[in-house]
Amino acid sequence: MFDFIVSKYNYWIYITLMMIGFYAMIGKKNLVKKVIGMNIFQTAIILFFISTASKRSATLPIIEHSHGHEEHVIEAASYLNPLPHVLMLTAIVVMVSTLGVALAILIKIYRRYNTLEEDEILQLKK
Amino acid sequence: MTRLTDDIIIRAVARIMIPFIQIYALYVIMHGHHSPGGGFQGGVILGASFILYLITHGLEEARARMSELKAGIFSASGLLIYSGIGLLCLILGSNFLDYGRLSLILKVIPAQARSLGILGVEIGVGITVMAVMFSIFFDISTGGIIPEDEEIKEENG
Amino acid sequence: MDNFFLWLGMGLFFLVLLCLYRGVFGPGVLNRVAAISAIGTKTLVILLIMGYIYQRVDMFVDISMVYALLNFLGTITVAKYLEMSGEI
Amino acid sequence: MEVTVLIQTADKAFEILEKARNEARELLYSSAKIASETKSLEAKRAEQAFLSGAQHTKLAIRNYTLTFFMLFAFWVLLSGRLDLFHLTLGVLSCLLISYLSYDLLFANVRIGDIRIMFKRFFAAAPWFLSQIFTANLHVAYLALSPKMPIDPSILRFNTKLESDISWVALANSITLTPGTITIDIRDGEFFVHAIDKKVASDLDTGEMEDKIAHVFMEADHIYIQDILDVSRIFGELK
Amino acid sequence: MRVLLILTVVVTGLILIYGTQDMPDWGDPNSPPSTHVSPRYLEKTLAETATPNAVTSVLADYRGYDTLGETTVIFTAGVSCILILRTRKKQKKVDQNSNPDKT
Amino acid sequence: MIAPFDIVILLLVLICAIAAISVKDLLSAVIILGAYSFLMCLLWSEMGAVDVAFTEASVSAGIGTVLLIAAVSKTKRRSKD
Amino acid sequence: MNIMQALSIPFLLGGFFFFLAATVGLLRFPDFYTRLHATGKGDTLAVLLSLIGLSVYEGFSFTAVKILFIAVFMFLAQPTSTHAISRAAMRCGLKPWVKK
Repeated sequence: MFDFIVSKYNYWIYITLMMIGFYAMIGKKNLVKKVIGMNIFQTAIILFFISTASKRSATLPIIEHSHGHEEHVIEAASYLNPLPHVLMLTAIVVMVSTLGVALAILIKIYRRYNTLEEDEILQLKK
Repeated sequence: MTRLTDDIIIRAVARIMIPFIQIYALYVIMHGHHSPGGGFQGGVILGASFILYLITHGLEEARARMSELKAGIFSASGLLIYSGIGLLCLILGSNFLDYGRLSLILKVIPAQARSLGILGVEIGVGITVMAVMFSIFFDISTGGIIPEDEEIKEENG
Repeated sequence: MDNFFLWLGMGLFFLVLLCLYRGVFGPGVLNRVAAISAIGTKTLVILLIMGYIYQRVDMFVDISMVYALLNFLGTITVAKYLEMSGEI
Repeated sequence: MEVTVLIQTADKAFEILEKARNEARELLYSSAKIASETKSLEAKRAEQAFLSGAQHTKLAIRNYTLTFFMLFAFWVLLSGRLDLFHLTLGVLSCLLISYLSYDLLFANVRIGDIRIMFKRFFAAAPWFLSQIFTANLHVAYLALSPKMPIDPSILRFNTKLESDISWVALANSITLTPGTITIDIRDGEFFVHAIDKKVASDLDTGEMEDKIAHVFMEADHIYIQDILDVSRIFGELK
Repeated sequence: MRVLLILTVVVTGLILIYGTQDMPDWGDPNSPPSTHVSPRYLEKTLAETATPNAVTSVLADYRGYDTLGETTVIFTAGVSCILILRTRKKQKKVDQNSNPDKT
Repeated sequence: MIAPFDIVILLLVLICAIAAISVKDLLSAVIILGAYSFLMCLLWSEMGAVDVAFTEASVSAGIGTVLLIAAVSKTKRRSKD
Repeated sequence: MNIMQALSIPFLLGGFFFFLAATVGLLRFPDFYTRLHATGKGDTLAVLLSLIGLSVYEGFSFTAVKILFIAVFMFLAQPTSTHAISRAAMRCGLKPWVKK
């Protein structure tokens, strides 16, 4: 049982984090709060991906002692998995640009309806 | 947010820091091979240096250094550099973005040619990311309404 | 020595928790900003300590440098916003 | 032992040289003042415009090269790789950055003084470090003592410093020294928040201001500015 | 309403936690993500691309087409920000008087 | 991976996330989100993903917080919930 | 453990002590300006001592010099951000706490 908790607890915390973001997205009325919730949701998913890359007693995915002798054999098990890092690295920058677009749309909404609360906007729209 | 204020201390410190931030950003772009870093990170830091200038020195001076028009041109040209390198590989007779063929014109072994191709691609990515980050911040902080020069002067004075 | 770094890191995390009290409950925006700036400096040191635990500190020093160079941008922006709007 | 004696003698020689130079400057100043008064006003103005333009270009070139070398030193330190390829990349990126922002780093500093400035700065650094250390002990004592003996107040004073770099130095060192932080600057007037009435009186002695004026050569400022103008006119007359 | 929201969130979370039972253990060296393609990248990166940083070589060389797409996404985000917010200079006077977004 | 650091940082991150969505003042929420990004960067560098941590550091310190503050300055600051 | 590593331990512990003092000050002091006294001074010296300790542990290399440069930038940035935020508080009209 203890082994089960130790090997799985961080997945549970990621899911809790994701659910916090999910609650902010569907439960909060303010649009900026929704954007913040989306940010938390995205980071939770990125966190989940990165955690699949980790190996016990492995070092960073940057090959050591590279200068000079390129012949020595590289043990893949002693380096972390680089593939999730690559996918998530681009995802973070894309996250920021989507944040920018979301904020731009938000400013446009504020100019038109003069409020950022969802229920007020829905009333004004009728 | 983009108005000029009388904060002499903050402006002077920003003036001292900005060249170091920029050279650090270029270091990050160029040394992505041996240490963490690369086009995305360096581009963001380079954009942040221009944002720091915009916040501390006001809209008018910042537009003389980096205007929204320049940002648009840069963001397109970085993407063009990226796909241009890919196209060069295609012209030299291999697949798109297969930098091994660049050894024909660079006169090095294919592994080194791949390394140089990665460097070129990183530079393109860095330029695009820098310009886009600056452009997004410019639009959001001004609300998209760019005042004429006289109006900025009125606002400041 | 590894254990020493581990305990030092844990102590710094405890201090981050204490600062986070001021960041979460602290009355007003200004106290929060002061707390976040303090957390930023602690982050910088913890990153280097992690580098020593991994024994690859030349990789971690770059991230630390980013925080040293860019951490005051957020504070300046908040200060400017407060100055423009005029309300705390 | 011998080294300290050597340094003392060198310092003394430097002082004597400086004194002689000051006297020569005053002599030049008086002579050139007489000469410049005889000139007609318009000719002088035209000449000044021409010369200031030339001086501006010269200053820009100096700024450019100095920024370039400073950034290149920083690059070498960051990079740590001394092969030809990386050094070439460094030269290219330093050229780019010094083209982009050559007017930022040394905007209000007279280039010729930098060597003396560095020397004086390193001479004054231990004093500042000791001040910072006592400041931290003070804060630690205040924070950890159960009674917390604080009595805050805001005081303000005028400064005689002129350039913005020395203002930065003064404000930052006020923030780092015991019991005081700079909270505002309006029209050359510093507003300082002191945590204790006792430390507030320490600031009134003006020791720190004098030190900073010495480091950033504010005291020599007026003479040097005049000497620059005068030597130009003097060369023209000759 | 609020009860419904919290119920939705909790049920979704429980389903996801049930799903983690089949996930590999945290830090397992033999987990599926690190056994198929990434060992090849790690072993060949120095010989094929002369780049010690495996992340950079995968980012820009092995999966360069992917990164081109990501860069295009960022560029599109910048362009769409301009299209959403920026107004032309000539129309500015009119914009301030009447509401610009009604049309 | 450094296991003792992992659980501590995850707890701190949870505190930050809950605080960020429950504060009524939007500027405060943005600032707490900045602390959240700091802790995220620590978490990723603890897991060994140095490049991702680098990206998060530069993005959060340079762009993210500043963008959100600019947006708040263009719209309203107080929120109802 | 060689002599350099042993030498770095007092520096690191001193840095930790000043961090602790700054944090306790941040929690205990009565108002915003006095809290800035704690963070503005305490963190600067604590970072300096910690970074000196870490670079002594590293020995003589480029990395050690880089670590010291981080301290230089912190010395520029930390008092400036303190000044910026206190200036904003002053302009917004936040009254300082006075002893009764």
